[in-house]
Amino acid sequence: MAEPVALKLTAKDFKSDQEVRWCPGCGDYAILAAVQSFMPELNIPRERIVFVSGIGCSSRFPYYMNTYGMHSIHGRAPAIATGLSVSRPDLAVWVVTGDGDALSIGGNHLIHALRRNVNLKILLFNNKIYGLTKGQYSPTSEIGKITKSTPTGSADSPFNPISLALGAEATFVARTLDSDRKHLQSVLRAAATHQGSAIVEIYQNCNIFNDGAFDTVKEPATRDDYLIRLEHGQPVTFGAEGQWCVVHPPGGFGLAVRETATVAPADIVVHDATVPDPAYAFALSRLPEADLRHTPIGVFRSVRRPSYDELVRDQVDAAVGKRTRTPEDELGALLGSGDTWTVL
Amino acid sequence: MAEPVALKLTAKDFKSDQEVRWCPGCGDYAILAAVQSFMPELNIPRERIVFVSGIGCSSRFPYYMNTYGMHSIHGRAPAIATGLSVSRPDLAVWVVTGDGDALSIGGNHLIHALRRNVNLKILLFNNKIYGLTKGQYSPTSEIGKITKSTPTGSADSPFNPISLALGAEATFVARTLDSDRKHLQSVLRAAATHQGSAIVEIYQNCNIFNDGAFDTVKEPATRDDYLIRLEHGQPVTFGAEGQWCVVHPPGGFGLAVRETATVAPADIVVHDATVPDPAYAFALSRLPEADLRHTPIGVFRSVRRPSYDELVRDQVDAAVGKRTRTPEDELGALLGSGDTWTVL
Amino acid sequence: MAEQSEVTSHADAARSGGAKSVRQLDRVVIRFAGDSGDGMQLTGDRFTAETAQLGNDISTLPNFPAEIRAPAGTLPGVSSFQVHFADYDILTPGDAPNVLVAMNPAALKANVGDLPRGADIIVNTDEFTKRNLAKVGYAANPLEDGSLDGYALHPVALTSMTIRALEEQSVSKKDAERAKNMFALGLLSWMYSRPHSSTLRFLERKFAARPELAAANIAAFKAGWNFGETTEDFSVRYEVKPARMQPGTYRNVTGNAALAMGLVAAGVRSRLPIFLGAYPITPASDVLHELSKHKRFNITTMQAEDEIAAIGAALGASYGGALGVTTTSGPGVALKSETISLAVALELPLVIIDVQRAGPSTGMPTKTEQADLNIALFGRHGEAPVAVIAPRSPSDCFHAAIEAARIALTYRTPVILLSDNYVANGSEPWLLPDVESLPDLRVEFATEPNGDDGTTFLPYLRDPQTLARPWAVPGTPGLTHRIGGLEKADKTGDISYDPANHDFMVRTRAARIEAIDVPPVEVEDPDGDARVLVLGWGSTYGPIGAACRALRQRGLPVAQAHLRHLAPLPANLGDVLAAYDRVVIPEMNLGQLAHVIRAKFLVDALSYNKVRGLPFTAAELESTLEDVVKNG
Amino acid sequence: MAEQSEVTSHADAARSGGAKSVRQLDRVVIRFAGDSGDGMQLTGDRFTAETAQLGNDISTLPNFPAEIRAPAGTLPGVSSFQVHFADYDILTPGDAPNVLVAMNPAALKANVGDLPRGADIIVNTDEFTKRNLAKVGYAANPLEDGSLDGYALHPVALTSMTIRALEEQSVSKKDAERAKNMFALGLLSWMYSRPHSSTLRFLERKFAARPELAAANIAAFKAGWNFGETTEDFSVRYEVKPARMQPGTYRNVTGNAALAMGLVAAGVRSRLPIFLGAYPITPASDVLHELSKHKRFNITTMQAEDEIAAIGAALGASYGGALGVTTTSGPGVALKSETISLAVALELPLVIIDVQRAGPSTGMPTKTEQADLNIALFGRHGEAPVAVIAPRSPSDCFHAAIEAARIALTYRTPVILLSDNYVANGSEPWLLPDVESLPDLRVEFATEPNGDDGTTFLPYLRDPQTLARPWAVPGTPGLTHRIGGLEKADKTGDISYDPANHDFMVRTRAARIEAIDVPPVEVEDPDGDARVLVLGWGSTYGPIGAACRALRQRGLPVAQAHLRHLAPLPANLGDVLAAYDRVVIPEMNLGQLAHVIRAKFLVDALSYNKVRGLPFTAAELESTLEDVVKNG
Ligand SMILES: Cc1ncc(C[n+]2csc(CCOP(=O)(O)OP(=O)(O)O)c2C)c(N)n1
Ligand SMILES: Cc1ncc(C[n+]2csc(CCOP(=O)(O)OP(=O)(O)O)c2C)c(N)n1
Ligand code: SF4
Ligand code: SF4
Ligand SMILES: [Mg+2]
Ligand SMILES: [Mg+2]
Repeated sequence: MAEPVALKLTAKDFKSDQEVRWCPGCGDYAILAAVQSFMPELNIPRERIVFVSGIGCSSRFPYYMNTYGMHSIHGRAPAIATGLSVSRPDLAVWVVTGDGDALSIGGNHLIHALRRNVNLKILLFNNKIYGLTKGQYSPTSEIGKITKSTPTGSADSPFNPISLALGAEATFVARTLDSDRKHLQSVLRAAATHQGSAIVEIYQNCNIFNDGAFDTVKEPATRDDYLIRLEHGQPVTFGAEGQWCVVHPPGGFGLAVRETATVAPADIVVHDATVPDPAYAFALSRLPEADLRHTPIGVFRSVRRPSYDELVRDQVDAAVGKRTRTPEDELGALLGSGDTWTVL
Repeated sequence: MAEPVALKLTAKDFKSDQEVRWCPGCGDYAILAAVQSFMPELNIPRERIVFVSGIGCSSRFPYYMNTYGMHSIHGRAPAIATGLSVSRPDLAVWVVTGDGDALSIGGNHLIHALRRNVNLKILLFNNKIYGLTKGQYSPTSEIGKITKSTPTGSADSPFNPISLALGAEATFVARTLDSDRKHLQSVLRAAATHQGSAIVEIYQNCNIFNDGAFDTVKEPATRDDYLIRLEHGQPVTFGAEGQWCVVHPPGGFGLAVRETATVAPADIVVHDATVPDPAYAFALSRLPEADLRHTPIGVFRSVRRPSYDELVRDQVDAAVGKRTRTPEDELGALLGSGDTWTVL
Repeated sequence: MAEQSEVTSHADAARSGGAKSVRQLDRVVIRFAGDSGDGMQLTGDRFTAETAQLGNDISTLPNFPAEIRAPAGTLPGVSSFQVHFADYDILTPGDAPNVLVAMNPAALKANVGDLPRGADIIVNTDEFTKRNLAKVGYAANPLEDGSLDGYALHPVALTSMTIRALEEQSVSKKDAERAKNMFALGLLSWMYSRPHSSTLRFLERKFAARPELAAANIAAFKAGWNFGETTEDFSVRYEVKPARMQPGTYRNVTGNAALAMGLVAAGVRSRLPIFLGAYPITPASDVLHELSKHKRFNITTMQAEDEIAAIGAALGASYGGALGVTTTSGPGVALKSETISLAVALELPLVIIDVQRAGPSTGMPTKTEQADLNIALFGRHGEAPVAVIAPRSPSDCFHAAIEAARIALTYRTPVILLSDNYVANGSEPWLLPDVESLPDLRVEFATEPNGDDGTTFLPYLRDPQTLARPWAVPGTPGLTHRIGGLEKADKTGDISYDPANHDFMVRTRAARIEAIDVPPVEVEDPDGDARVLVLGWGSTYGPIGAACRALRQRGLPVAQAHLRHLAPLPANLGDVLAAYDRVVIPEMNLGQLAHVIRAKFLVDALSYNKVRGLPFTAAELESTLEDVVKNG
Repeated sequence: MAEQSEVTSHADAARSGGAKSVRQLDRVVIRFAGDSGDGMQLTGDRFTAETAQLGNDISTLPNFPAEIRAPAGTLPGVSSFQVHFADYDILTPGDAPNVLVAMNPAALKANVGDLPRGADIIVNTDEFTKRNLAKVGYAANPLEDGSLDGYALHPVALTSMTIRALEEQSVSKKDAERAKNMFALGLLSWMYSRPHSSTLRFLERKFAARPELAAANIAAFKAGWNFGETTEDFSVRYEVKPARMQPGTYRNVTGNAALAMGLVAAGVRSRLPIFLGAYPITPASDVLHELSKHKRFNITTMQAEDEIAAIGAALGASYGGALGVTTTSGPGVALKSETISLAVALELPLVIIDVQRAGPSTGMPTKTEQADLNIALFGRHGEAPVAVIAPRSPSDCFHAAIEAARIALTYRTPVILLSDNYVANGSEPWLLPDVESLPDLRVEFATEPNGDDGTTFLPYLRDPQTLARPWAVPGTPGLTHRIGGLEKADKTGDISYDPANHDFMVRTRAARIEAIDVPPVEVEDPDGDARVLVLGWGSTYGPIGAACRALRQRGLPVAQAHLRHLAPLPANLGDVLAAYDRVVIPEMNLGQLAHVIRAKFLVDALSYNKVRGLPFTAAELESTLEDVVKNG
């Protein structure tokens, strides 16, 4: 979608005139700033970019972007964005959603958008809580979570958004952090250039209702041993000195973490986001433990599959292309098709 | 849930007085017969069994079972059954649904029921078509499917119900065929005894709108080479003479099919439905090809996780148990809690 | 006199005849009934086409069994098709058939009750076996136990005669037996002197891929025709002269087909792409099926994962500058309610088509009803007014669809179109409109800032006439803006919690709908001496009209007014109602329009309600209205 | 005279005073306003509790900012709490405050407009910095530019005085600063002679875990109190004598809390488990939060994945023999529509609670409105009637919840309870009911076959009185049966497409609702000489009542009737309406009840509508009604 001429846009060009209204300290501010300063890279005129969101703190996002935008209703953004994207291939359509918006009420639209591979860039702000409604647990909250609606602890095990997306045939799946602008933008870059659905889970801190949910992967003390940074083509190692690595235990199932020293270099998994079989990315998605130990971030999967948009447009364009008559004549022909008779 | 005394029920006891109304030759007949003749095994009184369905040809199922039953609305059976199951732990609650009912309109309720691990036995009749509405494609129809609503071919790639269920944290996932009563009942047996959500995908032939969709895994000529019968604890081999097998290619990702002769016996995957990491079952779910070649049937995954029902009931029962006063006195105490004052 | 009251004269004509003679009739009602597998819909369609060729006026009514196929030969499996044709213009498929073609005992049992004494019954005797009779609970064979005395019974061995006729043909016995409906069609075509060339052409087209089947079906048709010619049992042949109809080219059309073509026309005349987001549901699915064939008009159809996604996608497409449309039936309308409310807040064009069926809940999916007027008018949270219109007949669906698009595009509002199963699947001859004469629906997208300062864009600055806001589609430079479901400040569209602004916006959204320019309602009162007005809406137009005519022919004056626009109501409606002593409102619900009329005009309107899943009969309305006209 | 018209006398009292003196007042309205972070809701709650202790009648109104926290010190960030207390019984939180406590410039700017001249304004001068003034667009400092002349301005350095007062305490500066709301509370408690023991106890409880904070807040409270005592600026102290109230034990209660307790009571009195299926939504979430704390009453609460699942789960639980309840607000009601229609078809008990907020679409989630009456009455496809009721005040929510349960259980029907943000978050003293006096809601499940043959079970055989069908819960031997959303045959409940049966069932479902036995509506017309009747429903009871009283006090007769039951309507309503020359219907919508009344009774009712997201003021209603009473 890159334009020939350089538009020379800056982050400022993407700030709307609306006063930004999140709680002081909210992770959403960092994400907004990261997106605004990333957008110029795409060299797409602002009017060709649309942000569609649902409802939630995160979903206020479009109001703060100086692009076209729709703050729709709870959970329905992927459906609305699908209609827009399919009928307007010239636009870059982004969806901003929260863990409740995307995975609770909006779960069905999300998995169907992914299955169809609609050309949407979906940013899922996961703060593992309902922020806007003031702190009920969400489908990504850990089991036993004590919240206003679960004073004795929640009874449902959470979704793993990456696993769910892969189970729904997603072609591009990634995870990043609100606090790591460089990484966040690298992931946005990969997502923006993907043809089809790209879903990016962004760990986002809600400092009012779920503060510190991601501390273990953010605190200097722990992050190196907890975070696994996936780099395409690189062996999957982590830890301050790369002392940990991910292997494919022979005969065993899935993937596992080992001490690098104890493993033959050849046995260390080399990350490849492009493997056709999603089983690999799925296995990666199962590495994290409850305390976020062994959380991979980066692009899990990125494969090419015709987008729903392309396939649908091709059918329509082909049919329109074959038309030889004016629309009115074609309509006349349609009305007069089948058995007709004439009264004089 | 098994009762001490043997009830000596027969298949006939489970036939309702309603005339069965499906198209002659519909796979639903075979499934109904299999379920009716399986039920007595459970030795559960009929009144303690409830079938809840949505809308679709398949969803007429409850009317034909002489148990309690609700033919609800399109896609909502898992939600309705959840409320019933959670509040009535003494009941055996079964859900009957179709590929459209469960995966199109009902997708969100299904994945949330699986995530929560609600104690439901879900039978998904997958005929890869909308039968009741006379033949539109469904979320399991192959891409390019020509139907009434897609005269030039559908543009969306299908869900793999097994992969989707695993991505949604399902604890019990299986697949079987309408035409193989023995296998169908063996899977029902395993599902019935599972604590928590058990989802069973049943390949079902719609001989009116999608006839022969599963012929390759049913025809004597092909089935042996196409079907992979999973048996817990057994090496995964198939073919008339077991000439094919499933291996875990070293270094490679996921699972693959090889000629048994070319593989060291030790390298043949031994099926274990109880591995905690769903990555294995997920890898199995990716084996089939577009023509159903290499389709595993049987129990993919069966692991124990506390059911939503148990956890919720425990919280309620514990609270009720701690109560020392009569309900009325307890209510009086509640009303009078907090700051009160008295006017004389 | 009432339409069905000619029946006897017709049958008498039959019996009275000696050698083959030809009788003139002004109208006939034939019902083809058989098993779901017997191809009765096709047979009816073909007979209708031949009759159309001949220039009679026509009205048809298919009657599908429940969605699920019942076992062969059972009552729930019976499928029928009724066709009414006449040498004058008619308004309904007829109350009672003059002729019943019954392909099996179930078909006879399910339909004989609707026949007036003296009607012709043609039965396929081959199917009257012990087993089949038992299946439907016939203790004795009705063809022999005299229970059909008083009808003109014609026993015909349809199956065996067809098989015999096709012995020479190179088709399987099964295929030969399948052709029996063509034998029946041939016989009826002969009886009523229908031209058969179009049917023969049709069969060649249909079986182009398998010529042997074409040949077999044609042979069966001819065998049936010749049987009529030769057999003694059919002594009379009937003719129904062409109706005096406006000159022009006609076709027979069902409501769903006309609706689809109306949407195509709306796209052509607005020069906009059409985006249909739909989730299949009886009886609306055919509109999706039909439109999906017309991509060449730049029409995109999407089968969404559910009704909410379907309307969401349509709304997204409208936001992008297409005409978003969604088609559904009752349960789907309920699910779309929240998104319709969003569309009201966003003020974007959107057409919501509800092909009504019998409710509540799943109800009777293949039966008709008018009980979704309430949800269309009032079924949203908050004050969320939309425009509502309804077609009155199958062909009228074409114009109703164009009108819905006109309102949606001109006023930037959701419009709900209330069709129903009766008009959707019924058919009638349609005088093809001249395409150029169709309304011009072109709209102007916003392209420039509209603020006083010449640089800012105000997405909620309204057109003083229409109160419509600018339609600024993504991709337009300089107009980037944000919209959403939270309350918006007047003009700027920014989020606003200002109390006065909210009150203003709520009233403005209501005023927008009231401001829609709709034509005055017309009153049919030929002699202008009526004191009773019958007010209707939607698919009841036919039976109400037929009843009114019948009353007038009997010298009982009655006026008829029929509403196309239910929101807003025509400006002259109040005066129209005031001009009569009594207002009667027949509805296939419990009085939903009556409720609105009473509230708005404080008129003590009389409701006549039947909620049977079937259209009104002209006869029942005639007698009800007669009562009112005579006794006030 | 109107409630707010004493304001001046009150302020005069203040100024006229010399040395500290005590003045008696009959009523006071205080508004605490500050930043979302300033703890104004807590401050207001405490002041209310102290006031309750003292035995005044009370009515409170919190005013939350939009759901999302705005940056500190901005106008959208302002949160306020208004408390009205008097020595007689009052009906509203008061139109205009006599006293405004403004913790920062934003709070002053956002609220000063509501103050009558002469009102007291207590401002926290420490917050009136250049930056903070600029934030809200104050060019000059309003405390200095004379723009507040005509008010009784009390500049107090709340923050710094609090910090100074806590120097001795072992708390951080931040925590000390945080305690400034307690300083303000102390000051106001002194001014209005409130008993403070309960507050001190409360603080100890609240900060039990951190005693140093308890000590600090208590010290701040006392500092404020002493400041009032010592400073010259506050020369007068006020007293408001206890109100003459019915003897008994009282507590202050909000509508949402009362609603939750009403549901608990329904469970206790029906001996049934309660199953609440809910999806969080403002302003209904608190009912879920509250009920989830009361599992000991055999209450199960489930936070579902969406509103459809929430009502689905509740319906499933009802099918299993629990009382299924679902709580939501407008957008959620829209989503539940299809399932409510199923519940109508299944004829099972179900309570749907809609805490209304301003719409359409997302609207203004924290603001009040009455615009969901339409969707409650008419928002389903097909003919799907349900019962609808509405509470009139915070404490009335308790009884309304029990009444909803009574109807649902007795008649096996969905019941929609229409609360709104105003009653849900407002509070008033509540005379605690005697538990034993609450209605007995026990029901009988079906346990035996009910067919004539003594062996078959007919799930749709009705009770002749209530028309309710048997509630046969799974687990009951001998009664296995199937139900569903397709049309059911009378008695057997089997799937039926029979036209006559459908008509019968549609009318029967309507008759069931009409048959519900609801108490007659009462008319308040003390002198029986009124010619004008004011008819209301729901949360407008307070302002309407206050306006009517004020008019009567001025010798202008007016009658008031307030509806709890909106479907079915009370049997005597027609006669009541007929007894007056003029009927006025004030609603916080565009006339939804008026529409129903006009349609049903053909009464030319006058609508008074304001849709501002705020409750009516007694004053506006008083002047509107005065007009009608005088000029008819
Ligand atoms: C139909 C509907 N149901 C419920 C709500 C209330 N609601 C608004 S946002 C939200 C969830 C917010 O959580 P999330 O999506 O995680 O966003 P966050 O605020 O955490 O960024 C809910 C339940 C609504 N606005 N509409
Ligand atoms: C809310 C709603 N939307 C749509 C329908 C129409 N409908 C009934 S069943 C069905 C799909 C049936 O497909 P499936 O679930 O695969 O069941 P099958 O008939 O194939 O067994 C649809 C779209 C409906 N009844 N209700
Ligand atoms: S509530 Fe949480 S998520 Fe919402 S704005 Fe505040 S900090 Fe951010
Ligand atoms: S349509 Fe298909 S699925 Fe439905 S009953 Fe007939 S054969 Fe079975
Ligand atoms: Mg969240
Ligand atoms: Mg199916």
